[in-house]
Amino acid sequence: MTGPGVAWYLGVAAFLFATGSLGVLLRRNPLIVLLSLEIMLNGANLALIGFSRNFGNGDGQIFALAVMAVAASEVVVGLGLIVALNRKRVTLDVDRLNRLRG
Amino acid sequence: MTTGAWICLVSPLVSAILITLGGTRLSRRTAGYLATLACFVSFSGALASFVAMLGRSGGDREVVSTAWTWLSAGRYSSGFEVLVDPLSVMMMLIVSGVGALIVAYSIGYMDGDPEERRYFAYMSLFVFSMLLLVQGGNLLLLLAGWGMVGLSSYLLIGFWHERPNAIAAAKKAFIMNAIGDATMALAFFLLIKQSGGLAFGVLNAHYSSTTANLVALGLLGGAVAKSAQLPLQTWLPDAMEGPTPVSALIHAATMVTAGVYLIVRTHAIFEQAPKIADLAAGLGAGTLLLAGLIALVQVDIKRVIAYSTMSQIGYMFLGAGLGAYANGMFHLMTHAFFKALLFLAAGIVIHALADEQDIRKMGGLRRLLPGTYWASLIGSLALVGIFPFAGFFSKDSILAAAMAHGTYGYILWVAGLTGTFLTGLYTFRLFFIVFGGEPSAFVREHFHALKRDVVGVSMGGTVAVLAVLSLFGGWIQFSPWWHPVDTWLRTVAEPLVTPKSWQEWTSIGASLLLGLAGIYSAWLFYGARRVAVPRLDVAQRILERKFYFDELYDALFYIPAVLLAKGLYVLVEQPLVRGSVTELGEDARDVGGLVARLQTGLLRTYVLAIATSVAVLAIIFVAVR
Amino acid sequence: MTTLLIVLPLGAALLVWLLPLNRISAGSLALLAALVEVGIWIQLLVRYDFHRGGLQYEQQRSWFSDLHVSYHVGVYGFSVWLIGLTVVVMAAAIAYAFWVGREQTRAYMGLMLLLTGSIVGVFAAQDLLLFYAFFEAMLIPLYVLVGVWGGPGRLGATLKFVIYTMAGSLLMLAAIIVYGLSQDTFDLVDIHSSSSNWIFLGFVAAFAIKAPLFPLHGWLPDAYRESTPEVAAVLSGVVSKAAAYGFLRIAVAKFPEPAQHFRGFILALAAVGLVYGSLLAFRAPDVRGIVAYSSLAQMSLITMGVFAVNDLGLDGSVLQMVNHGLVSAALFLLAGMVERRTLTGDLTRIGGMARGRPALATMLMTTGVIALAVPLSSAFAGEFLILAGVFRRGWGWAAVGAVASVLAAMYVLRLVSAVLHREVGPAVSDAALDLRPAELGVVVPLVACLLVLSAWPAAVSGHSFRGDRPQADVNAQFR
Amino acid sequence: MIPRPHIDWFALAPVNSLLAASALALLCAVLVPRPWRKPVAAALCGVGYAVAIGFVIALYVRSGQGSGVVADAVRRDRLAELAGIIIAGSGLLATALSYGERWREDHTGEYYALLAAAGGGMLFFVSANNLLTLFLGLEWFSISLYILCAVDRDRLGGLEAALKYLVIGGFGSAVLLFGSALVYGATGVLDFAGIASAGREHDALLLVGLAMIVAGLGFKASAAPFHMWTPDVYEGAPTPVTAFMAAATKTAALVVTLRVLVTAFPGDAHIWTVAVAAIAVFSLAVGNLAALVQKGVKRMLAYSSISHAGFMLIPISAESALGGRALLYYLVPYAAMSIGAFAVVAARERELGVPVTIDNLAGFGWERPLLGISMWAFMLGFAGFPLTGGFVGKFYAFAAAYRHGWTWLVIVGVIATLVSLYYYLAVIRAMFMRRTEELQLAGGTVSGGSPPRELLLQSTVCACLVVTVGSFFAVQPLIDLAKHAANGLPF
Repeated sequence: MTGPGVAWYLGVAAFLFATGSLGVLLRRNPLIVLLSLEIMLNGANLALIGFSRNFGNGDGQIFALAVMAVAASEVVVGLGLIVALNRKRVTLDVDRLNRLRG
Repeated sequence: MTTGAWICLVSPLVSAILITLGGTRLSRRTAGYLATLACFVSFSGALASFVAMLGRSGGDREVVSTAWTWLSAGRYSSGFEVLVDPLSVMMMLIVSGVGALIVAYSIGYMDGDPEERRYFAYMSLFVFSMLLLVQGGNLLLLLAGWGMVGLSSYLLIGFWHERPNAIAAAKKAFIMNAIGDATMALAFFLLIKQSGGLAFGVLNAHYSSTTANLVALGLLGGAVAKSAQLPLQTWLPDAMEGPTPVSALIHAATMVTAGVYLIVRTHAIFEQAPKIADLAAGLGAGTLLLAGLIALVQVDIKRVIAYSTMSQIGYMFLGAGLGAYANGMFHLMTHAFFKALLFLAAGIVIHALADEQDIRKMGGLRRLLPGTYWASLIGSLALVGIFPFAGFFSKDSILAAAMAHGTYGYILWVAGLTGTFLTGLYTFRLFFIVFGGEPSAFVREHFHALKRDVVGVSMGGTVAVLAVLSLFGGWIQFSPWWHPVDTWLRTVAEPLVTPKSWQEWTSIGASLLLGLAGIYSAWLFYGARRVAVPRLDVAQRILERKFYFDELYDALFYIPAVLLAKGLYVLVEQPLVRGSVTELGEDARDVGGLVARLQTGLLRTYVLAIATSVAVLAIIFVAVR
Repeated sequence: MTTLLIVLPLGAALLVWLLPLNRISAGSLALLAALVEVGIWIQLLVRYDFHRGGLQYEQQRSWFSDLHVSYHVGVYGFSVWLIGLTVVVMAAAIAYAFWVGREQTRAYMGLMLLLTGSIVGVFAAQDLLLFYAFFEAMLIPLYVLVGVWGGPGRLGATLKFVIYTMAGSLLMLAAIIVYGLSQDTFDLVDIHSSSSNWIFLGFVAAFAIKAPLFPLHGWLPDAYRESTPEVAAVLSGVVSKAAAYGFLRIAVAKFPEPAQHFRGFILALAAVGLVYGSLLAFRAPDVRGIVAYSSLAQMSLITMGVFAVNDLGLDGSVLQMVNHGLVSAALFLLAGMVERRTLTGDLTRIGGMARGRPALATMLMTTGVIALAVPLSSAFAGEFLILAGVFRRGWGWAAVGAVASVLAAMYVLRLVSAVLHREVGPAVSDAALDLRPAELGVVVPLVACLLVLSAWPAAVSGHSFRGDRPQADVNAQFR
Repeated sequence: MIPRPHIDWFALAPVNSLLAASALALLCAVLVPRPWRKPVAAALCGVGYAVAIGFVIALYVRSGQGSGVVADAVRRDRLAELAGIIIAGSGLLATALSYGERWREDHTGEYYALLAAAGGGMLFFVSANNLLTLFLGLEWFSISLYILCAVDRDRLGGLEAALKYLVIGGFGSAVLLFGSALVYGATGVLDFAGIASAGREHDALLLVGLAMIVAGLGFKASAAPFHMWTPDVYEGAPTPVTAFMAAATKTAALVVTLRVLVTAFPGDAHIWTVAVAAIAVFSLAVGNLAALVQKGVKRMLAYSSISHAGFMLIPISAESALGGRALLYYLVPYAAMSIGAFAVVAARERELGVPVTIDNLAGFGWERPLLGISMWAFMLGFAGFPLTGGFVGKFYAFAAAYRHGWTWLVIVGVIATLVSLYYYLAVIRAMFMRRTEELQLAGGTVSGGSPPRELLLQSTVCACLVVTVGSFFAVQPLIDLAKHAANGLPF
C-alpha cells in the first residue's frame, strides 16, 4: 500500500517547525517557549523520519531518536532554570528578562 | 702666501672660541686684548700674503688652497677653500686692518660693560665671517661668509638685548639680509643646474642671456640687501642701535660694502647681463640721493653718519655697476678709513656725553674735545671729497667713469654730483652743530673728558691712526696720473670704462666746487647761522619718515604675513586639521550607540532577528544557485 | 652587529622592568645601556665600508616561510647615519629623563629603551613585514609615554596621535600585503619595484601621516605640546625620520613610476606644508608650538628633497634628516629646561633669560641659529642641497623654499628673543638658575654634533649612498 | 554474535578522559566531605583536561593522515586534534581560573563536572564527521554551558543569561537540526563526504539546508546577525565560564564550520564563500561599532569577540589551504588573549566586588603591574599590534582574503581594526593613564590593603601572556602545525 509522498511529510514538518518558531517568537511564558522549542525539534524529527523512509536507510531514524534524547535533556535544563528563576520571585515573562542589554 | 691667508682667516675664529669657552675664567680686559691680538695676527697674515703676492707676476697671483671637501652630493662638491688673489688680499688687508683698529678702540669704548666678553667674542666672530666672505674660494663659501656676517651683525646690533629697539633692529637687519641670502641662493641653484658647480670659474662660462640676467639679478639682490641699497636699505639706520664701534666696523667700514665686493668678484656674470649691471649702478645713484636727502634732517649723530654711509656705498655701486671696478674698490678702501674715523670720533663724543646721541643737545665741543674736533674735521672733509683728503681721489674717479658710460652714464654723473653737494651739506651740518658754537647746557652738565688711561689711549690712539689714514690714504691713486690700484686689480677684473683725462678733470672740478658749495651753505645755515634753515613741513615730514619705506614694507609684507598666519590658524588649522578626526570619532560612536540600541535585551527580539536572517539567507541561497 | 643594536635596548628594557631597582639604579642602568648603544654604533660607523656602500652587516633568518617573510636586517650608508641620530638623541633623552626624575622610573626607562630598539629596527629592517612590525612597535611605548607622563591634555593628544598614525599604518599594512603577496616575497632587497599607484599611495599615506605632511598633521601640535620634553624631542627628532626614511627606502626606491607620477602632487603638499608650517610657527603662542610647527615645515622640506629624486635632493635630505633630528631634539630639551624654570612656555610671560644665564643663552642661540639654517651651518648645507635638487624639478619649488627660509629666520628669531631678550618676563624669577651641569651634559653633545656637522656636512651628504650616484643607487633599488 | 564496527579507543581517549573526569567530579560532589570538595573536584577536572591535552597531542603526532573512527561517525585527523589542543588548553586555564571564583560552595562538584563535560563535548564536536554527531556534540556542550551560566544561583544575571542562552541556543540548534534534515533529504546521507559526493549541488532543498546549517554554526560562533545572545550571556555568566565560552566555543564552532563547509559543500563554494564573507563583514561592523559605546568591560569584550568572529570568518571565506592555516593560527593567540583578558577582569571583579567597567579599571595597571601589563598585551593583541600573535593572525587572515582575490575584504578588515583601536586603547588608557583617585565605585568596596593575590589566576594570565607574545615570535612552528591540520581538508 502507498501513503502520501515525501513532500507531504516535509510540508507537515515545515509547518510544525514554523509553528514552533512562531511560538518562541510570540509567547511570553517561558514554559510555552520551551514547548515551542520542542515542537520545532519534533518538526525536524518528522522530516528526518520521513526522508529516512523515503530513502529506505535508517540513518534518519537513528538521528531522530538521538534528537529526542537531546530534546528531553534540554527541556529538563530549561525547567530547572525556570524553577530557579521562580524561586527568585520573578514573574514568568521573558520580556521581564531584560536586565542585560545595550 | 696661502699660509698667511689661512692664519688671517683662522685666528679671529680661534679667539672667538677661546673667549666663549673661557667664560668667566677670562677677565673682561683679557678678552679684549685677546680679540685685538687675534685681529692684529690676522692682519699680519694678510700682510704676509700681500708681500708674497707682490713677489709674483700677474698670471700666478691667483691661488686656491683647499682644506677639505666641505659639502658634496652626487657629482656636486664644494671644498672648504680660500682664494688668494689681488682682490681678496686687498679686502683682507682692509678688513683685518680696520677690524684690528676698531677692536682695539672697543677695549676703551666697551670698558665696564658687564658683558664685554660676549662683545669681543662676537667681534672676533664677525671678523672671521667677514674674512671668510672675502677669502672664500667658491661661491658657496662666499654665501656662507655672507650669511655669517649677517648673523654676527644681528648679534652685535642686538648686543644690548634688554633694549626692545635693539632687538627689533637686529631682527630687521637679519631678516632683510635673509631675503638677500635667499635670492643669492636661488641664483646659485640656477648656476648649479646650468653648470653643475659653484667654483668661481663657472662664472666665466657663457650663459644664455636669461640665465645670466637671472643669476645677476639674484646676486644683485644679495648685494643690495647687504649694502643697504634701494630697495632693501631700511635696516641700516636702525642698526645704529648697536654699540658705536660695531656701527663703525660692520655698518660702515666692512660688511655693508660687501655688496661692492660681490659685484666685483662676480663681474663676469654682470658683464654678461649689462642691463642688470646698469640697474645696479642706477640703484646706487638712487640710494645716494635718497640717503643724502634723508641725512639732512636726522638728529641722531650716528644715524646721520649711517645715511652718509648708504650714500657713499651708492657711489661704490655706481662705480662697480658701470664696470669701474678698481675705482669702486678704491672708494671702498678710503671710505673704510674715513667712515670708521667719523664713527669712532662720534663714539668719543657719545662716550664723553654719557651716551647721548641727539645732536640737538650738543654743541661747542670744539674746545672740550680738540683732538676729536680735528679728527672729525679730517673725516668730514675726506667724506665730502675735498683735496687732499682720501675721499677726493676715490670719489672723483667714479664720477669720471660715469661720464665715460654714455648718456645713461651722464644721468648718473649728475646724480653723483648732486650727491656731492648733499654730502657737503649734511656732513658739515652735523659738524657745525656738534662742534661749533658755545657748549650747550646739556654739554656743560654731562661732559667728562677722556683720561690718559687704557680707555683713553685705545680710543684716542685708534682715532689718530685712522685720521692719518684718511689724510694720506687717498694718495695711493690719483687716476689722472698714477693708478696702482687699477693695475693691482686688473688681473681680477678688467675695467670696462676708461675715462678720458678731460672727463677726469671736469668731474674733479665739478665735484670739488659742489662739495665746497655744500660746505659753505652748511656754514651759512648751521655754522654762522646767517640764514635761517628753510622750513617746508611736507618735505620735512617725508624726510623724517625716510620716504615712508618702513610703513610701505610693513603694509606690503609683514602685516599680510601676520594676517595670513592668523587666518590660516583660525580657518584651516583649528576646524579642518585639528577638529576633523575628533568629529569622525564622535560619529563612529554615535553609530555604535544606534547598533547597541538594537540590543534590547528582549529575548524575542533576538529570536526574531535570527529567524529573519535565516530566512533571508535561505532565500538568497536558493535565488542565486 | 645590527641585531645587537636592536636587541641590546630591548634586553635592557626587560632588565629594567624585571629587576627590582630603585629610581637611581634603574635610571643609570638605562643610561648605561643607551651609552653602550652609542658605543656600538660608533663601532658600526668605523667598520662600515662607505667606499663599497650598499647593504652591509646583513643578517637573515626565516620568520615564516610559507609567505616568505624573514627577519632580515642590514644597514646602508644612510641608515648608519639615521641609526646614529637615533642612538644619540635617545641617549640624550634618557639622560634628561633620568635627571628630571620621572615617577615610575622603571616603567619610563624601560619604555624609552623599547622605543630605542624599535626605531633602530625600523632603520635596519630589510623585510617589509619586519619594517611594519617595528614601525608599529614604535607606537606602543610612545602611546604610553605620552599618555601617562604627559601634560593635562594628554589623553586627547594620545588618542588623536594613535588614531591618526594607525589609520596610516593600517593602509600601509594593506599595501604591504598586496605588494608582498603579488611579488611572493616580502624581502625589501629582493622584491621588485612595482608600478601600482594604489600600493604606492598606501605607503605614502602612512609616511605622510607619520612625518607629518600637510594636511595630515592634526595630531602634531597636541602630541608635541602635551608630551614630556624628552619624548617630544624623540617624536620630532627621530620618529618623524622613520617616515622620511620610509619615503626614501620604499616609496621612492620601490615605486619609481608612481613616485614620478605623483611627484608634482607630493611636492605641492610639501611646499604648502613648508610655508604653512612656517607661518603657523610664526604665530604660535608658546615655545613648543613654534618648534612643533617648525618641525612640520622641516619635514616637508625633507620630503621635497626625497621626491626631487636626484643626487642633490637625496643626499641633502639625508643630511637634513640628521640635522633636523639633532636640532629639534635640542630645541625641545631646551624648551623643557626653560619650562622647568618658568613653569610656562607662554612667550608673553617669559623673556630676558639671557641676563646672568650665559650657558642657556649660548645653547639656545647656537641651536636656534642652526635651526634657521644660517649659512655655514649644517642645516644650511642640507637645505641648500635639497633646494638645489628640487630646483632641477622646477624653479618654483625652490622659490617656495627660499621664501620659507626667510620665514624660518622670522620665527626662530622670534623664539630666541622672546625667551632670551627684552625685559625680564613675569614668569622668570631671579631664582631661575642657569643650566645645571647635568643639563649641559645633555644638550652640549647634541650641539657639538651639530657644530661638527657644520664644519663637515659632507661627512653625511657624501657618505650616504654608494659612490657618488644616489639617484642611480635609488633607482637600482639599493642593490 | 553481531558484527560491530572496529572502535579506535585511542582516538576517543581525550573525550573519554574528560567524561571520566566529569563523572568522578560528580561523584565527589556526593562522596567527598564538603571542605575537600572544591579542591578535589577542581583537581579532577584539571587532571582530566591535562590528560586530554596529552592524548590530543599524541593523537596529533600519530595521525599523519586522517581516518574515520566508529564507522566514520567521528574523524581522527590533525584538524580535530589541533582544535582539541586549543580547546583542552582553554579548558585547563578556565579550571584554574574558576578556582578562585567566590560563590556558594555547595555546587562546586557539579560545576567542575560540567566544565569537564563541556570540554569533552567540544572535543567530540570538532571531530564530528556527520550531521548526527555534529548535532550531538553541539547539544552536548551547549547544554553543559547553559547550566554553567546559571551555576551561581544567587545571581539573577546568571539565571537570566542562562535562560536566554538556552532558548536562543535551542532555537539555533533547532534551525541547525532542520537544516541537517533538509540536507539529508536532499542527499540521503548524513556523513560529510557522502553529501559532497551526492552531486546535488544545486538542489534547492540542499541549499536551504546549507543556509540553516551556516546559520546554526554562525550562531555558535556568535557571528552577526546571529550574535545577539552573546553580549547578554557573556555579561551574565560567571567570568570564568565566559572566558571558556569565548575561547573554546568559538574555536570549536569555527573549526567545525570550516570542516563542514569545505568537506560537505565544496560544490556550492561559490555561494557560501560569499555568504561567509558577508557574515564576516556584518560581524566586524556590528561588533566594533557596538563595542565603542560599552561601559562594562565584559560586555565590551563580548562585542570584541563578535568582531573577531568576523576576522576569523574572513579566512574561512577564502576557502583555501592558506585560509585554513590562517584560521587555525589565529585561534591560538585569540584563545589565549580572550581567556587572559577575562582572567584579568575576574581578578578586578574579585577585588572590587562589583561588575568591572572601564572607569573602575582606573589605576589598575599601576596597582597590579603583572595583570596590567598582561591586559595591555591582550588589548594590543586584539587590536592586532606587533609583538603579539594577533598581528600575525590578522596578517594571515588578510593575506588569505587577498589570495582569494578579495582586496575589498582586506580593506574592510583594516578599517574595522582601526575602529577597534578606540575601545581597546580605552582599556589601556583607563588602566595606566588614569589615577586610582579618579575611581568612584558605585556602592562597591575596594577590598582594603593588598588585593587578593591568587597564584592560579596569575599563572593563568602569565600562560596566556606567554602564548600571546610567543605566538608572534614562534610563527613558523605554529604555522607548520596549522598547515598539517588544514591539509587534512579537501581544498
